[in-house]
Amino acid sequence: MNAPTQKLTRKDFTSDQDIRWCPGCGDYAILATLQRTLPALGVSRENTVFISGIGCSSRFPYYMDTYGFHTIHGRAPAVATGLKLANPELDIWMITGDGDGLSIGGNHMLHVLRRNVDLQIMLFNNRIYGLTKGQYSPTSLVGLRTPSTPMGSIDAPVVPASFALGAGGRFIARTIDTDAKHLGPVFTRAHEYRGASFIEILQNCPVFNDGAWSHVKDKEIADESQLRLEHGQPMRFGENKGLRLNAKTIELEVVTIGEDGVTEEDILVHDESNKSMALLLANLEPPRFPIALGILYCDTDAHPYDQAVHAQVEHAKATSKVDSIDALLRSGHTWTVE
Amino acid sequence: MNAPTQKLTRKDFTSDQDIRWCPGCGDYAILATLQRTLPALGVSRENTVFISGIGCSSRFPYYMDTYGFHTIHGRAPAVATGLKLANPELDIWMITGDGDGLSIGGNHMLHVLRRNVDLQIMLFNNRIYGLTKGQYSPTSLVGLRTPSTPMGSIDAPVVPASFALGAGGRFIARTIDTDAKHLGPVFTRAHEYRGASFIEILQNCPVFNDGAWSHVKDKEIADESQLRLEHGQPMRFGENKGLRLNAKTIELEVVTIGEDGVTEEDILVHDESNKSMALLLANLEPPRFPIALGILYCDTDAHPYDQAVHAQVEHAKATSKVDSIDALLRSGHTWTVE
Amino acid sequence: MTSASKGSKLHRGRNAAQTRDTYAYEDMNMDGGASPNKLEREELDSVVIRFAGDSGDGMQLTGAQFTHSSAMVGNDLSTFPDFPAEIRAPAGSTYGVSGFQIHVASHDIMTPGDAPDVLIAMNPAALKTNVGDLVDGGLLIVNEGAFTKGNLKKAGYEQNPLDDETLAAYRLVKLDISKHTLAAVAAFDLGTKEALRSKNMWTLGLVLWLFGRDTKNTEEWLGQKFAKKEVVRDSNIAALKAGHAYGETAEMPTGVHIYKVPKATLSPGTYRNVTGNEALAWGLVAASKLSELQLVLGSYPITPASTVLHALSRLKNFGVVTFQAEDEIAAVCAAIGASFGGSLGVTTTSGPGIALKAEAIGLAIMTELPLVVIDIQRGGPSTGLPTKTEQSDLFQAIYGRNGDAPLPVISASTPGECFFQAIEAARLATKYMTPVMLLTDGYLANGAEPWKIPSMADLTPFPVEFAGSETPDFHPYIRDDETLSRLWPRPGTPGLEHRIGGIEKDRASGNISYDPENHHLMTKMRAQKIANIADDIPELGIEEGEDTGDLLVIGWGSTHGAIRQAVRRARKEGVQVSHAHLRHLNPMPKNTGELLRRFKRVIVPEMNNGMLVKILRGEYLVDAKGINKISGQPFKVAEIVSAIHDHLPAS
Amino acid sequence: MTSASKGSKLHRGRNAAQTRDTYAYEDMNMDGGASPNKLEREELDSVVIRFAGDSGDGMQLTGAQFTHSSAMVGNDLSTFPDFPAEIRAPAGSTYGVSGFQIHVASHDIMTPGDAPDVLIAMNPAALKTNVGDLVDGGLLIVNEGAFTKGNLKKAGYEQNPLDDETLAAYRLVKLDISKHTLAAVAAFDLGTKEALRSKNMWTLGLVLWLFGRDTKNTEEWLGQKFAKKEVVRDSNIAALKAGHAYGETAEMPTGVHIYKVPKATLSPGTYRNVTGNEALAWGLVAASKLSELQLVLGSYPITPASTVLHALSRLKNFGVVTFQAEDEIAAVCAAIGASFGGSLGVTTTSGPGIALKAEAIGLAIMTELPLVVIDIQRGGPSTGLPTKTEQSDLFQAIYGRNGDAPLPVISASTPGECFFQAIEAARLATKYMTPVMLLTDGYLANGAEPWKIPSMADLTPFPVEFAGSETPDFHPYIRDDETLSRLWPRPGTPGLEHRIGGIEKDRASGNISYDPENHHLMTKMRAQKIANIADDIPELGIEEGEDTGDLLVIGWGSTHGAIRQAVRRARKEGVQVSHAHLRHLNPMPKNTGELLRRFKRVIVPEMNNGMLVKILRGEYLVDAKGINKISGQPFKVAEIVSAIHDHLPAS
Ligand SMILES: Cc1ncc(C[n+]2csc(CCOP(=O)(O)OP(=O)(O)O)c2C)c(N)n1
Ligand SMILES: Cc1ncc(C[n+]2csc(CCOP(=O)(O)OP(=O)(O)O)c2C)c(N)n1
Ligand code: SF4
Ligand code: SF4
Ligand SMILES: [Mg+2]
Ligand SMILES: [Mg+2]
Repeated sequence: MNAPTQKLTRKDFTSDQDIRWCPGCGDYAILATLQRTLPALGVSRENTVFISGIGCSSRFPYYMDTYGFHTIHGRAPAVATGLKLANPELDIWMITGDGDGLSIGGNHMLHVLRRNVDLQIMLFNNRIYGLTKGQYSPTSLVGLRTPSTPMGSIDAPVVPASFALGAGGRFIARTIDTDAKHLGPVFTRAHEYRGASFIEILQNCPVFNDGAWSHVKDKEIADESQLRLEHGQPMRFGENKGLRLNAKTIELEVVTIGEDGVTEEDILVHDESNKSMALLLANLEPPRFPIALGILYCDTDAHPYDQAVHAQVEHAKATSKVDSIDALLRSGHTWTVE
Repeated sequence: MNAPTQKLTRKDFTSDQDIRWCPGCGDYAILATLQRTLPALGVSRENTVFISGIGCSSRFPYYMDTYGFHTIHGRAPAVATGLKLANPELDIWMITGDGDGLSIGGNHMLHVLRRNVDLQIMLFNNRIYGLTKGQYSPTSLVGLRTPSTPMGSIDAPVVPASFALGAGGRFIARTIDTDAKHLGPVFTRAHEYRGASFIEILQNCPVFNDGAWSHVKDKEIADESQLRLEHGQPMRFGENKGLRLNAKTIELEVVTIGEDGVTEEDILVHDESNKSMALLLANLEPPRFPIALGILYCDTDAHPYDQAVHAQVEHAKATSKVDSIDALLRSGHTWTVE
Repeated sequence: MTSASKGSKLHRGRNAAQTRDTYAYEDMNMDGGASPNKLEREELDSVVIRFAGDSGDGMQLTGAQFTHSSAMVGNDLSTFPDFPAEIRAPAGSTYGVSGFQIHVASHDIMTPGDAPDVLIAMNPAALKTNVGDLVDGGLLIVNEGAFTKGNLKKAGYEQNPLDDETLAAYRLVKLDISKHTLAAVAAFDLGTKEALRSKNMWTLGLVLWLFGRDTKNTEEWLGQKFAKKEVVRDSNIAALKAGHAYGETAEMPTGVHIYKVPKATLSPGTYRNVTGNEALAWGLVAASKLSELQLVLGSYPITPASTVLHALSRLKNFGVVTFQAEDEIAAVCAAIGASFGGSLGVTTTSGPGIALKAEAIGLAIMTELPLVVIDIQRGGPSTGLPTKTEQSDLFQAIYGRNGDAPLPVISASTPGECFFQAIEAARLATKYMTPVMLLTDGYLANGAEPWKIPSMADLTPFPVEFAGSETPDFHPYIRDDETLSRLWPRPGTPGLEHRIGGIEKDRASGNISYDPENHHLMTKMRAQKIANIADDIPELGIEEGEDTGDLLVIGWGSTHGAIRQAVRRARKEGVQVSHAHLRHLNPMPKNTGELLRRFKRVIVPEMNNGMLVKILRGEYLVDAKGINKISGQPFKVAEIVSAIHDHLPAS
Repeated sequence: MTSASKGSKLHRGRNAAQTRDTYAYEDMNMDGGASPNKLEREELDSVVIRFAGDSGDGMQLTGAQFTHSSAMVGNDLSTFPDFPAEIRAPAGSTYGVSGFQIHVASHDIMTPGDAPDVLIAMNPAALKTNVGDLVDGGLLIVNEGAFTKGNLKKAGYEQNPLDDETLAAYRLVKLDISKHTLAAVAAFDLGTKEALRSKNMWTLGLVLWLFGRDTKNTEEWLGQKFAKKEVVRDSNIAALKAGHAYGETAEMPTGVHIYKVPKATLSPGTYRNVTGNEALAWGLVAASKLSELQLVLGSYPITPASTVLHALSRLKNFGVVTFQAEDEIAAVCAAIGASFGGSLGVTTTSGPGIALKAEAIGLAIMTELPLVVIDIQRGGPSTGLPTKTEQSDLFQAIYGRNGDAPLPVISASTPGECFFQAIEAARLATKYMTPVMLLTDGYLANGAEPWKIPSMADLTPFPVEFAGSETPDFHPYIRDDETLSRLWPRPGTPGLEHRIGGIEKDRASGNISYDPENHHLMTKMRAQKIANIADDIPELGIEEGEDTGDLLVIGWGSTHGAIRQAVRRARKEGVQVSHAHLRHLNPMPKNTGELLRRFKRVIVPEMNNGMLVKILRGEYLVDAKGINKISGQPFKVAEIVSAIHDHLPAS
């Protein structure tokens, strides 16, 4: 990526379009944080591209003064993959929702993750279909009453991070729409990562699913219900709680330091590169557990797909004996009529 | 399901169609074992339905003298879901391949698993596209040269069992085409399970990917490279090897009983109902590890989707005050013109 | 065409062909805006009212309630809700304006009216985007309280239009509705934001007064709706009554009079208002009853089809199974699976969803399974104009699949007809073992009309007979000689075990067949089966006019009302023009070609760039001409009248 | 039509219209099977040979090698490989029979021939499924060694047809090819199964002898192919030579003579054999060069399109990026993403894949991005007949999307033309910023023809100019006045940051717009842009005959050869008939209507149930009639000749 010629500001990344989200929508906060984060990443506007599907969240590209493509429902990963293969120099952010990315687009999400295409994938999880006025989504909880589930949903929800890990994702993070201090650094880490970085953002839809995350976000309980992961640090939360591995059940358990002889030593230390740990962390949910926030998993050994694709192209160019199309057409058996 | 009136035999489940697989194809063995297993399950032909997508494996329904539907590429889970919702009495087996079920059909697979529709899902994994003559599939190993990857595949493969667990699958098994003694009981267990039972079958395609599983199946090394899971039994394999949990790394490690002070006690005992264990087992692969075969995971707490759907219908029928369509049309505001 | 759609504003006086569709026009048009100061009730044949406000202002609700009250007093009516694409656009923005137009009349009408006679504008943005449509001399009620600097700017007004000559052509009534509302609900101790929520009810109260109606119905409805939220109920009722009282007591400015639209003479019966999507859902349930089949809906939400899914989800008590699938492909495949299982498989969507379902619909064609596919069309291509109406999926419906893949295509012309066409789709699907495509559109989906409620006893049942265990020499492609329809053998039936699939099958055994001649014959057979349906549907009749003449206007779908009104109007002017309307689009009624040829000229108004017209030309070699409007808006009557004049043969 | 396809067997003598397409017929037809005992070389204008055997018998290889050797001696030729749908059907089954037909001639030919003059049947199943096509008196060589009881039963023979009168109409040569092969390779110490693999080479040797050719070329080829497997190479060469020697030395039965087909007079140049899919891949690479764009292919394997993906995967040295996506939707979306990024996005598939891509193609239409979509048609609907050819995706190509969504549709008529039409597709896509659909079919894809290799220097470059940073008043929908094409601003260009998407956009700013009038105008604009292409393509010419007359046969795609031969033949008989062939199907050449109207009658042969014919009728109001064959097999020349006779105006 070319370095921008002069220092950019938030304004440089703000397009002239009126924002069309509902007042109070969590999407505003995410937009603002990203617009503030990009200048610090030293990226240029012209090499930055936002690719989205369809949904409220997928309106995001219109508000960024960069290149952008608001595609069709569920297909952003495929469009983004093609774009990255066409020009690996581009810095691509993919925007999707829980419906766009996990319902109609679930398959593309699976494959973009396993291929490890170098993109930042931001999944705005409001546990609802916003744009189509409030039907339940694949992350909605069982029992949710919506226009299409008047007697309550009966579909067990997908856990985005677990799905992403199962799909072979190599950078998995989770963060919160309105928590700019957490969101910004997660964006920065995702951007640094060369490969598909998957970020689930817990987002509030005040119109159709207000408070879907209040059991995690509400000030009074945030401390007890959020586990803020830091690589190399013990997994502590709340006043003096922490997570410990129960080696018998291979499950994590909540313990209190100072009680039952538990000491700081017993608390599991977070290791981003440990997939087993990530698998266990991904599934934790209140009320039994805090929800794990931050970088759940980051595998730096993997290679981005787009690089490998172009390496083959370069290798073929360097080694092929057929050096022109005329030669290609004449390779193999030919004969001449005079 | 109605009990069949008289004892059926393998022949009763064999249709009059010529089998159109290549000689030596692993699909024959799977077919034979299933045809032999069904009579023992006490099912009737008329209530048994095979639903498949497209691929060599998906020809399966034609050879069963039951009801069958050879649908379109990747869509068997959706067709099967609709069928099960229409008639929960039917006993449905879904047949798919690694391409059909994990490439084009990956999204439907995700959702049929998370919804836990009561089906037996058999994924014939030959790590190749057989029917279209040998292109690499989502389970092909990196480096595989095929007509579409002449310089070798660069896509990291999906591990079907890991994907299925990430998708929220509740019955996950793995078995081998030609190992009738293992295959049969796995079919039986899958059939018993009320919910979506996912069975990965390691299948050989002698024409386009011969020996894809020989590092697992070959007689000489089978003992060392296969971990045959049994609920409640220590995970032993080979002459005196076993798996132990390393509580520090939360990873499994291969140990030898009698060496370094390792005893039988140290060996992890398989617990089908433990999801954490299943997550760790799913990823094991030779040469570092044996591959885990048998029932990796079975969650008996979950309810099948089709039952829940019909429970709502029944509840609505029982409680609704609008008891006729005439009444429905006249509910709400009406007025009369004379 | 769209430029003409603004015509009503440009023309004054009595040139009916170029003005809106009410007879009230002359009475109301006050030269230069001056008007007699009469407050007495004015009797009118019809009036068009439009409510316009911010998305948050509750205009849809207000409109719906006014509709209801009009129905109760016996008017004929037709409505046109027009939503913004955004869920909640920022307050005050022009693209966040939500409108609801209603046409009330004492005679039978078919459209929501070309241009409003009365416009209620709740804020500057609503004024800006709607006032252009108001007829000259029309009554314009604005909420002065919302004309703040900020709102004016958001609407793009440099200065306040209430203060200058901008609105001189209309009878302007400025009221600070916000302030009046706050006063009306002061007793309830609500926050300002909360209190202002009742603005729409205050406005509704005023408009009800304007039409000489009381507030009883609306009070009842509010009582039911907010039964458990007393404060909300009571404050809304208070606002409603205050608005009504204001009309009665306040000194109304010059030019405001009470409208009275007498009862229409409708045919006797019990009526209700119904939107197309409601009627559709009910029609499907009725079809399930008439066919004695369980209804299984596979659907994925999409505007403007989602409300059918919602409605059916609430009808589980009729044994309806609804399945919100992961995407459109899964939705149609689940419906196909259900049909294979012996249920009535149905799938509902809009254009982009149909595109995704194309491959699976081909599977249903090949396996000859019944399936009802409903396309509630919206503006295209691609995401297009999701909340706007269009008829541009006709080609896709008839032709949009790989291979020779014919299926019956039918359409609904009015909201109420959606009920009957849902039944017709199911009848054809089960009788001919085929997927059937039913086309409606966003305009029918959301528009309401008074609907004479049918009785189930008057509808013809078509109970399905499944193949029985005893079927001799059974195989799944045994056909009925007459319908060419294959058997429907239901899994679970002993002795009928069989396999089907998307590969060509032998006509004799039903097994896979790659035989060339067989494929030729099976392709012909599938085509013939669909073509034969022409013998099973009514001939094409004339809706209005003679069955021969100078000009035939032939349409399909939701343009019905506009075409019919236009033809009526032109005939009143002495033009020899007739109207025919296709409800079966593939195959078409047997007499279609013959009927077309009985007219010197044929025009085909469509809300697309010319689809039916191409098909008619190719099928019947008639030089039909297209009248095309692709603006996401229904035709105005005046537009079609003007097209009629343009296409009359030179005499 | 298909019943006529067996005609050549039923009719004897000289009724050319009803027999196959060779002039050798009379020489070979021996009354009642008796034939002069002459072994001297017979000079023939053309001969049709068909190799048929088990899938495992290597018939495709044999056919390809015979093709090659025919090309080397200077014959014109045309081939038709016909695979079974199964990968490896069980040995001996009728559905596992694989065939390869080749037509060699001393004049220019365009089809692989209606019916074989020579049939080689390697087992009973091959005999059973193919002998019906052999002309009466044709030469029939069978591998007697494979006529075991088991094989006879699998083929459905009650008794051995070699032993009774079943084959009396043909000149039957029974040889135990299996035994001869085993003997020939005895020296190599192979297992029986291994040894028998060379059966096809023995047979090829014999056939080469029959045509008076030596084995040199084939030996060379075997040498290369099995360079690293010496035993395989040598045993095959031994079998090949043994077969040749057998012909030379063995006492050949009555009726077998050596065929000599003299050189054709082809226009000077360097030639090669090329299949349609090869030519397509090369054409795409050439287009990438001519446009100066990187080629990015997004594809998902599907018969018969996969080999284009394979071919392009091997051409990475030309900077080609190939992406085997997870499904067809991802494939087209990746191509669209690549086009957005400034590459030439291409996607290849067959009918079911096009159905899945419909929604995304609409996105490319709306965002006006270049995209080449290639549909290699196969038998439909649904999974249909995957390995057979058909032209039944024409409707889908032109109409199969939601909304008003026009795009250019072009087609290729011969394998070699696939090269040029791939370039034409790319030219139109980039010049008009639009997806372009290119239709070929299974017959073109796999069939080979000698192809005069073009030079890149003779092709016109069309380098793409991206919008530059300096574009004044930039927005993405700025259009070229003439082409109406929008700019192509490439991400990475400073100053051109912009957003596009599938929602309707303002014609002036490119921003989202829900404005009704704008949508109308943009829909018209998109339609006009495509319609204008008619000015940029050649007028429709006449392939054969005059440009006016009694009857015009107009076709498109791979029926070209059969139609042209048929028209030639009918003209020789004195019929006033001409042939025109559409390569641009949407829009059509400007003069199409005018040309059609210059003929009294118009017929349209198509391998579908009538598609182009409907479009021509609707577009030009000409009473064209369809000649339809939907059997998964190409037209025979005789079928079209017979249709010509049927449709001549009464004189
Ligand atoms: C093919 C297709 N199907 C359906 C839709 C309708 N649709 C648009 S957005 C959406 C779901 C949005 O949910 P989500 O992705 O969670 O985004 P949110 O609006 O909640 O941000 C749906 C069903 C569509 N636009 N296209
Ligand atoms: C829509 C569509 N796309 C592509 C194909 C072509 N196709 C048929 S089977 C197949 C893949 C088969 O692979 P897999 O599922 O692994 O089955 P296998 O043949 O290996 O048993 C493909 C790509 C198709 N039939 N339909
Ligand atoms: S509907 Fe919900 S998610 Fe969509 S913009 Fe409004 S608040 Fe945000
Ligand atoms: S191609 Fe492979 S998977 Fe398919 S039938 Fe043959 S051996 Fe089996
Ligand atoms: Mg959402
Ligand atoms: Mg496979």
